[in-house]
Amino acid sequence: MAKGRIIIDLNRCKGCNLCTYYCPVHILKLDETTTNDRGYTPLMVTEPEKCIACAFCATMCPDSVITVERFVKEANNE
Amino acid sequence: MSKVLMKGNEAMALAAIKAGCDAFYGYPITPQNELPEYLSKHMRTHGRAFVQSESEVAAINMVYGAAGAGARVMTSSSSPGIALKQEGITYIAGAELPAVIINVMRGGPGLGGIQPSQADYNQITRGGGNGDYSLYALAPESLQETVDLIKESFEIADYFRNPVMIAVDGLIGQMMEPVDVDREVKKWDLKPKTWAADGNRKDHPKNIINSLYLDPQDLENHNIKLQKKYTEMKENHQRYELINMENAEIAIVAYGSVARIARTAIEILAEKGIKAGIVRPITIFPFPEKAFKELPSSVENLLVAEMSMGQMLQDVKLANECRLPIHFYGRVGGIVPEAEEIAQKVIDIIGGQSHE
Amino acid sequence: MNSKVIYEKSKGLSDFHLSYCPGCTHGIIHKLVAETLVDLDLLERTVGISSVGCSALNYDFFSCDMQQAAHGRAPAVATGIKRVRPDNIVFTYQGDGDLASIGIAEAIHAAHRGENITIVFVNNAIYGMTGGQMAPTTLLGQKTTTSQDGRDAASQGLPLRVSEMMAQIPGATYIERVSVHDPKHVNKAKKALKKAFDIQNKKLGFSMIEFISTCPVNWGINPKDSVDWAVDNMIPYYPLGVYKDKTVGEK
Amino acid sequence: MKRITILSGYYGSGKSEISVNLALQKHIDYIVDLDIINPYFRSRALHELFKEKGIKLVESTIENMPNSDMPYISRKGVYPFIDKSVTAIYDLGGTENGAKVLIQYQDQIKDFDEIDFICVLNVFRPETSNKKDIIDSIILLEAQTQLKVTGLINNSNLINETTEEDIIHGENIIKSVSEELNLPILYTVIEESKKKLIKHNFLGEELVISRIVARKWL
Repeated sequence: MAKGRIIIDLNRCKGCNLCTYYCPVHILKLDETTTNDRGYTPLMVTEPEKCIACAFCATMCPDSVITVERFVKEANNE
Repeated sequence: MSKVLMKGNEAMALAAIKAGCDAFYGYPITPQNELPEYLSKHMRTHGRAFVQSESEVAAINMVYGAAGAGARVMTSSSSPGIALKQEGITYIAGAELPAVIINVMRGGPGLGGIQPSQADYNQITRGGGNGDYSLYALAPESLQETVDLIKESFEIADYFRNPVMIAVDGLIGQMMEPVDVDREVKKWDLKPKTWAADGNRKDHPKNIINSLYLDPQDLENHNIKLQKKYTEMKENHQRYELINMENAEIAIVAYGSVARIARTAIEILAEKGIKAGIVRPITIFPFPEKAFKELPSSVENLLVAEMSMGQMLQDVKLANECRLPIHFYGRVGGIVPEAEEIAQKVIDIIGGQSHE
Repeated sequence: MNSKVIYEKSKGLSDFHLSYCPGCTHGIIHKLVAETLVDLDLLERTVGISSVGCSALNYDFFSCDMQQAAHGRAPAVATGIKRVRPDNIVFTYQGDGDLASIGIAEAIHAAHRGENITIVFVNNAIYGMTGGQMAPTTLLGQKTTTSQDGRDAASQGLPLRVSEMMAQIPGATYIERVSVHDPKHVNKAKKALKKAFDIQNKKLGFSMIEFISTCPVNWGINPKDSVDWAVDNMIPYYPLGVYKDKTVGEK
Repeated sequence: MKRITILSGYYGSGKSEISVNLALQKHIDYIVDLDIINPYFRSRALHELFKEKGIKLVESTIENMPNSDMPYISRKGVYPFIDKSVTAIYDLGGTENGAKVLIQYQDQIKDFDEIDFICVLNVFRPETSNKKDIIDSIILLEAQTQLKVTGLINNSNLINETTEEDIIHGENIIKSVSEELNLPILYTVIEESKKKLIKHNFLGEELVISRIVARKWL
């Protein structure tokens, strides 16, 4: 069960691979099937359900491409 | 306030304080040291900034920063120090920042000497640093005029968003003269500095101070815009004085201290029955070409007198447009021409013995 | 299920795409500076100084007021601003060519005067922008376009340890060397920046944070291997740590 | 006039011009120019005149390098303190900073009875325009040189624009200093070209000077 998810600003990604290097659950890779507006092969998530929302990928991203969300239990309904 | 007796360098310093100069950054060099010395004491008591920097290069870059933050800022130096400041001066001009730079000239080239000179004329009027830019350059002849022009120069710098240089030689820095430091000077129509990168984002969108234009077309456009400013200076802001020109048979072209000496020379000549006038450039950039169009038809010769090997001579030739014969008398190395020498030169010219 | 954003692009950065090569850690350092200024609520009264080098264009990247300085002169420009706007936060962002070579005098004397500014110093052991020439910080044996046989101590000197040198200056308040080679160190680096800007905000004087950074393109290795190269080669010669902290007594 | 006269004062107060005029008028043997502050307008520039008049010149500069811009203090400047048969005028640089060079001769300055240490004052210099500032400057001067000031000179002037009233204005201020510190006004200086306009009887000896150091067009 995923603890969170990442949102990738695909057109800012330069495909540098730093995020994939630091992802502790190895669920990131470059999408070799496509290129973004600026010609880079952008990042993709292979197994989103494994995401632990550690934000290592976003922390190491030089181009601030990644937004990380952590899932939280729903608060008591009013 | 009534007049006080001041030394040129301290009068210039006081003028800056009176003009609301917020900051002074400089590095010691003879013969302008009394200026920073005076400010080191008095800027603090006025709550203004004073830094003796590690070098002229650092000083002018401090000027850039403070000017970019919207402050009124000044630096001073002497010829070799001004050469070092050229790096920052071209950045200031390129980023369109106002600043006042005082150059108390001494002899060169190289380390030269400490005695007075006007051999920075090219360095001042031809930009000096890299790129197509110009300073508005004022060359006063007396302490009163120096004080008045320094006070106004902060206004001029703000108006054009361009560095203004006060070009005096060591004599003006070192001489004593009575001055009224509170005399009113022209106020220019100034707009608020909404462009300043002053760290006040609450009041304005992000501001950037920059002289980098990587796109050639942008850089060309920027240069065209700068040139318009220099054209405006040339068309509307030339300053000069014509002295004793009525029926004069010769006009001595001289600025700063040499104009002062020429005033004595024309008295000597008058005693000998020779009528000589003076064209005194007050701005050396823009060069007062208009003055030469106003010369009476009685003038048959021009004599350029300066403390250089003839740097201003080139501008006089251009302004003269091949109308009158031009002669030259220059002393260098820190030697100040005597009034008698200039008078003798005039006598030689009129007797037909001179050639340039 | 609800979700909460735990990491996003800092508001201290503009929408410009950073001009750095893929994987260059300049970008990480940029966002740390931006995040820190936002976290401390200083951004609106900050003026940053861009220098010359790869970071020359970063006047577009930060969302605070910016001034672009001549090569090496950023600390002088910062001094000029800070002395007339003492309540602003003023930082310079300089590479190793800019700070350790052409601007070493300006850096030393800003520290010497105890200017209340912060220098962000990025050490990647090479000149990036001009095409991979030798920097004062280039490691012994490291090949660059101007040390093609590898840096040689006899003719090119030993690499300059800037933090150690700056820590010797009596006027400096806080000097720390950090690295951004993994998430743990990135967080540590951010703490150092926070401390530096906090010192400035409290008017306690000069601070400099040296960042061990990478230059994948000029080093000729990929971004992943570059961070490893920095860890294996740079950090042993440029040890991380606090070199001076006057706020807890001098070391 | 005592055997040795040392002139100090704020820079631009007229020390050099007074030194040279005094030396010529009083047939002084030595003029010792210890001005390390000013790069221009120093009495040493007149070495040819002194030679002609038989006045020995000691310069605070490296010998034969008057424009070296280096604050070199010639040891020859102690001769007049040692040789009791000669008279001398010492021309110091401006303010207490210019006067501090005297410390270099301290070991030979012993016989205070034969030394006049005079403060030259021009109240039109903004830094010495009132009683308080003048007294403060004298205190600083004495602290820096470790010598007692023995007299004052009223050289209040606005160069070419000087009027008799200006000199009287100066005298009034300097007189208040004189009374407070119990120091005599030894001379009142009047420029030659103004002499015929002066009716007032000034305190101290009237010293009529001509402009020798500064050129006419200045």
